[in-house]
Amino acid sequence: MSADLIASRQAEVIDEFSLFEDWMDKYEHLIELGKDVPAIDDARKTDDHLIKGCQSRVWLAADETEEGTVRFTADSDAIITKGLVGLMVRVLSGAQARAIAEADLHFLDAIGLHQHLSPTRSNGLASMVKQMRLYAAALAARQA
Amino acid sequence: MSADLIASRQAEVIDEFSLFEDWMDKYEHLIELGKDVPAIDDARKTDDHLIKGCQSRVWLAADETEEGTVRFTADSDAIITKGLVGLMVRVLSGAQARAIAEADLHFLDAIGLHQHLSPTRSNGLASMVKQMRLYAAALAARQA
Amino acid sequence: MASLTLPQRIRKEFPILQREVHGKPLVYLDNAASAQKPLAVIEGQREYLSNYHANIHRGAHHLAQLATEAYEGARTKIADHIGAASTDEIIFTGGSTDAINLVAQAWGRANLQEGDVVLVTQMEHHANIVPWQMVCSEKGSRLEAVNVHEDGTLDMADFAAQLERHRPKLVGVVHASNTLGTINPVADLCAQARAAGAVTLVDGSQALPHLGIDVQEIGCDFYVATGHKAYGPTGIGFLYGRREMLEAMPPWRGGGEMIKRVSFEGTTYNELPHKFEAGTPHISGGIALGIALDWMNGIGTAEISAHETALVQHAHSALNTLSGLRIVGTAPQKVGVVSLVVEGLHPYDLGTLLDGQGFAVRTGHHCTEPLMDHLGLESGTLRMSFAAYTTREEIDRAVIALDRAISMLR
Amino acid sequence: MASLTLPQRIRKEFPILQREVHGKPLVYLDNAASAQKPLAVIEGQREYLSNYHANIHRGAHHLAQLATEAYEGARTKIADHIGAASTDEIIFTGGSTDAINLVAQAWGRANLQEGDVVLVTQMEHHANIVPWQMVCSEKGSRLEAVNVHEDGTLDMADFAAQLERHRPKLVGVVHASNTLGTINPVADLCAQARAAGAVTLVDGSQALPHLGIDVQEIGCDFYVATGHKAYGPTGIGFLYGRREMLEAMPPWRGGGEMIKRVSFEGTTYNELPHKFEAGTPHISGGIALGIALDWMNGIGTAEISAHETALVQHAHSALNTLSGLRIVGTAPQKVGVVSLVVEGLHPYDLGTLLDGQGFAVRTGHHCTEPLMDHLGLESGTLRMSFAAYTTREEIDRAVIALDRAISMLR
Ligand SMILES: Cc1ncc(COP(=O)(O)O)c(C=O)c1O
Ligand SMILES: Cc1ncc(COP(=O)(O)O)c(C=O)c1O
Repeated sequence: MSADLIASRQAEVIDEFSLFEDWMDKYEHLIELGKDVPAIDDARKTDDHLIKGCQSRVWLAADETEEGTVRFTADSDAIITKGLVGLMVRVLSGAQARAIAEADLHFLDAIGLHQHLSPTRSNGLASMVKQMRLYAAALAARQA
Repeated sequence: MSADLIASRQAEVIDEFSLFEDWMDKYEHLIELGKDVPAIDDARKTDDHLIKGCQSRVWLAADETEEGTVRFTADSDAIITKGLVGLMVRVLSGAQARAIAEADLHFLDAIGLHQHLSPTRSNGLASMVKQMRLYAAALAARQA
Repeated sequence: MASLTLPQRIRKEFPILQREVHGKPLVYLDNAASAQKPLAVIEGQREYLSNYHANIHRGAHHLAQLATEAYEGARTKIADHIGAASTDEIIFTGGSTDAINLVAQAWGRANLQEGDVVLVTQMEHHANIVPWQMVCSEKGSRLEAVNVHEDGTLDMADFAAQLERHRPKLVGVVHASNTLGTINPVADLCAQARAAGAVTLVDGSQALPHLGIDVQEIGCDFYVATGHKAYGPTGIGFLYGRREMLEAMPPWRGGGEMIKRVSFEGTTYNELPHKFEAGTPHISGGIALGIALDWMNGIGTAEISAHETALVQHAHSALNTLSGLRIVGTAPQKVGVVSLVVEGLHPYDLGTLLDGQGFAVRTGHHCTEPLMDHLGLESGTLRMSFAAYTTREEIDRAVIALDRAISMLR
Repeated sequence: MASLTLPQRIRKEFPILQREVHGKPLVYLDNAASAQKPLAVIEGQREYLSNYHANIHRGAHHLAQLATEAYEGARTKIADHIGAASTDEIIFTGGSTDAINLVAQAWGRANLQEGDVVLVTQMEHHANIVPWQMVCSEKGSRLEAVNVHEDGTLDMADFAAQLERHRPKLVGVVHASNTLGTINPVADLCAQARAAGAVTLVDGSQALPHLGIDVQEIGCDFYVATGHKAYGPTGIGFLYGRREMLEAMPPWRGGGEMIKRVSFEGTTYNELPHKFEAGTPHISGGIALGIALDWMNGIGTAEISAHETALVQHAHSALNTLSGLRIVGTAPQKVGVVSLVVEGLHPYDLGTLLDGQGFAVRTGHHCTEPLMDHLGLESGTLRMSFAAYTTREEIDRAVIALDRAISMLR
């Protein structure tokens, strides 16, 4: 089950972040995570894939794999934003479209990054999550 | 000297009002004073003689007497406003135009009616005083 | 606690009610002009300024985050309080006047044309008249007004007739009259107006502090209100607009916040609600308005309404014992507003002599001059207006004080 | 006392400066976005709400009198502070943005015609661009912008050339840039503009907190500023307008207060300044803005300016020790604003990592997108901005924190 997959990955991330007491250490880790983001094709870095509402720019693409799951690729011109994308991709990529669309993403809260979900936060994590769900929902609709 | 006349009348009013400790007694007296206001001719109760900026309406006229002094007549549709007019007329009427134009009217302060001088006070005492001075200044200019 | 009256429970929360005026205890009966503030509002504003003030929305730092969350949280409270479908439909404004001007300018200038009619009522506040006069005169449109009966109720037959006759583009009506107290049947009025093809605006300035409000039940396109009459701070109010209306309107004020992208070649505007909110907003005011609504909801608008209805009834009977006194506005449904005149006496004199006894009331036309003209009340009225903290005893004392004033003037 | 520095003397008056952020002491370097408030302002506003709140101007009762006197007293303080000829020339607004919109709408719509030009500079805040774009697009007028040099100074030759070429109807220029810090030679600019027949507007949003201002020396027709950047509350600001300009302008917002007489047959407008102030104003904000000016004048704008100039110099040299860092805006005359970029790094990342260390700075375009485009700074800058309470030590610590952020990101 994809929902279980998302849940276990969230648990993993929460575990991992629990090691960092200090805010700065947490961000150091986030920066590391940004380095592993599966890169979006340069050709796709167009306005179509640009997420609105960010101070930094984020490009995001979603593709259906042969197994019918969703694969995200992304990039950002800001490193921390990329870390946040990386975190989202790590939790969601490879899950079923429907599971992504409906996922209960409590881990951001648990690891103290909840603040980034505020719609007014300039990195636009909220817009990012919304866009990921929208892509997934669109795929799920096509699959149904 | 007219200036002395105004000064001595102010002293008289201050004396008189010093009898009243209570706000309401003071206003009772003010209401009485309103009854003695030399009445403006009904024919002159036109917009020309209406003072602007009052919640209640005040009509005021100024005439030169044979002795070259100024005589005020007035009316108002509100009794307290009329009392305030009465007080002003009592202090200023019969003085020389120039003296009125330049009078230092400290008595309003002394008897605790200063608040009525605020330009925002709806009875427009400030407008009234201004109008009396304007009339007087105009007469003084003609006399000069 | 249950046996305590509402004022007994809450008066201690209002520091100003402890003060004296001219050596007498203050009795504040000028609530329709502006209500006093509970400690929650005063302290909430202070807490904001002392602890988490920052400019909002674009800041990535922690204080900006806290301030933004609180301000946007207040928007959510407003949306919930009046039953809006979405927070996007709530635009913060400087007050009701600012909100109506926004509609008159943004919607009106885009939609009104020569010969069009805007229909309001004779009991509107100047805030719901002058903005329409201004845009009508620019556009060659006409402003018409529905008749008000002697008792202060709206002439429903005239309303229907004028709808039919003028086919107005917009109907603007006050939810509750600040001069007469009359509560208008706004849901009914909006339904009729909508059926006649009109856009509807309800001025809820006096309703917000007194009544429960549900804009979807009312069925209006626009609803405006102001914070300072509803136990909130000055300088803040809101416009509710149905999403489709707001989406279709051009922005009114330009500047920061309301844009998506600015360049000298061309500028694109932000999404709702920000499209209508240019510049740094009144952050502390927005937050404190949210607190004021929380405070009201802590009591419950039903209890506040019931309390004020009882006060109005009590005031009516107590005042009717004074000879020569006439109550202006005796509609069956009223908010806590009692206007009156005394035969042969100027309201200003009465107001002044009440002030001398510690009573704050308002006299004059209450920014409803056309209504005063219509009712033949050239000098206006004396108005006592109540709030959740007003007591029957205060009203009784006001009646005695009024009696004394009348004797002094007669 | 004289041996204490300015911040040492005043920091204890700012409760927020005692707080922590993410477990670290707050270092607030986002003053150009909004300044923090001294106790005098916070308590002044509380005192008003606790003790003498009432709606102003029309009320005859004692509280209304007190509130009116305080509010009008604040108007006098503003007039005195900026050297206006009369209090009638001071219009309270919701802020700078609101004030510029007032001019753009009331003056602009009455005076701009097809083919007319409004001339601003490339360093204007969106608040001094978008309102002009809106009215220009309505009237078929054009908005042109004066070039800004790489160092952040205004291109005076281009200014003269564009004046000559366009003969603009209005010239709008920022007194001090919120992004670059540049203090523009506004008296000179206004003199040239006036000689070319243009009306002049100066955006003093960043000047009010930092500089002494004399509108008659500047010789402008309009001057705007906002309270929250000058130690005052949110939701309040002002427009100064030369009397003849304001007299000739139609009102903008309609409603209560701004009228002399309202009837459905026709309405006449009130005198200055009320003609431009519709509705219940932000009373507590106006009063507290007056207190903020008193507070500033208690120190003296000269001392504040000198302090901030020294801070800017200190910050420039301290920051220049970091490799790959470039300061954006190195005009000889600056207010307490330092914008910077670090090669290869996104300002947003730097800002976030500063926030994590307790430093509040701002990143992005600072509502000056056209300037950022012009300077080729697509991702904006990181901006540190100072106030009277900012210390050299805070700047030193910010530089260390920035250094750490840079290492983490490289
Ligand atoms: C130079 C400048 N002009 C205008 C404004 C707008 O001020 P407000 O947002 O308070 O209306 C600002 C601040 O945001 C500014 O820095
Ligand atoms: C019915 C009504 N409408 C509009 C207003 C205007 O509200 P504000 O002055 O807060 O804009 C008021 C209050 O003055 C009012 O009572």
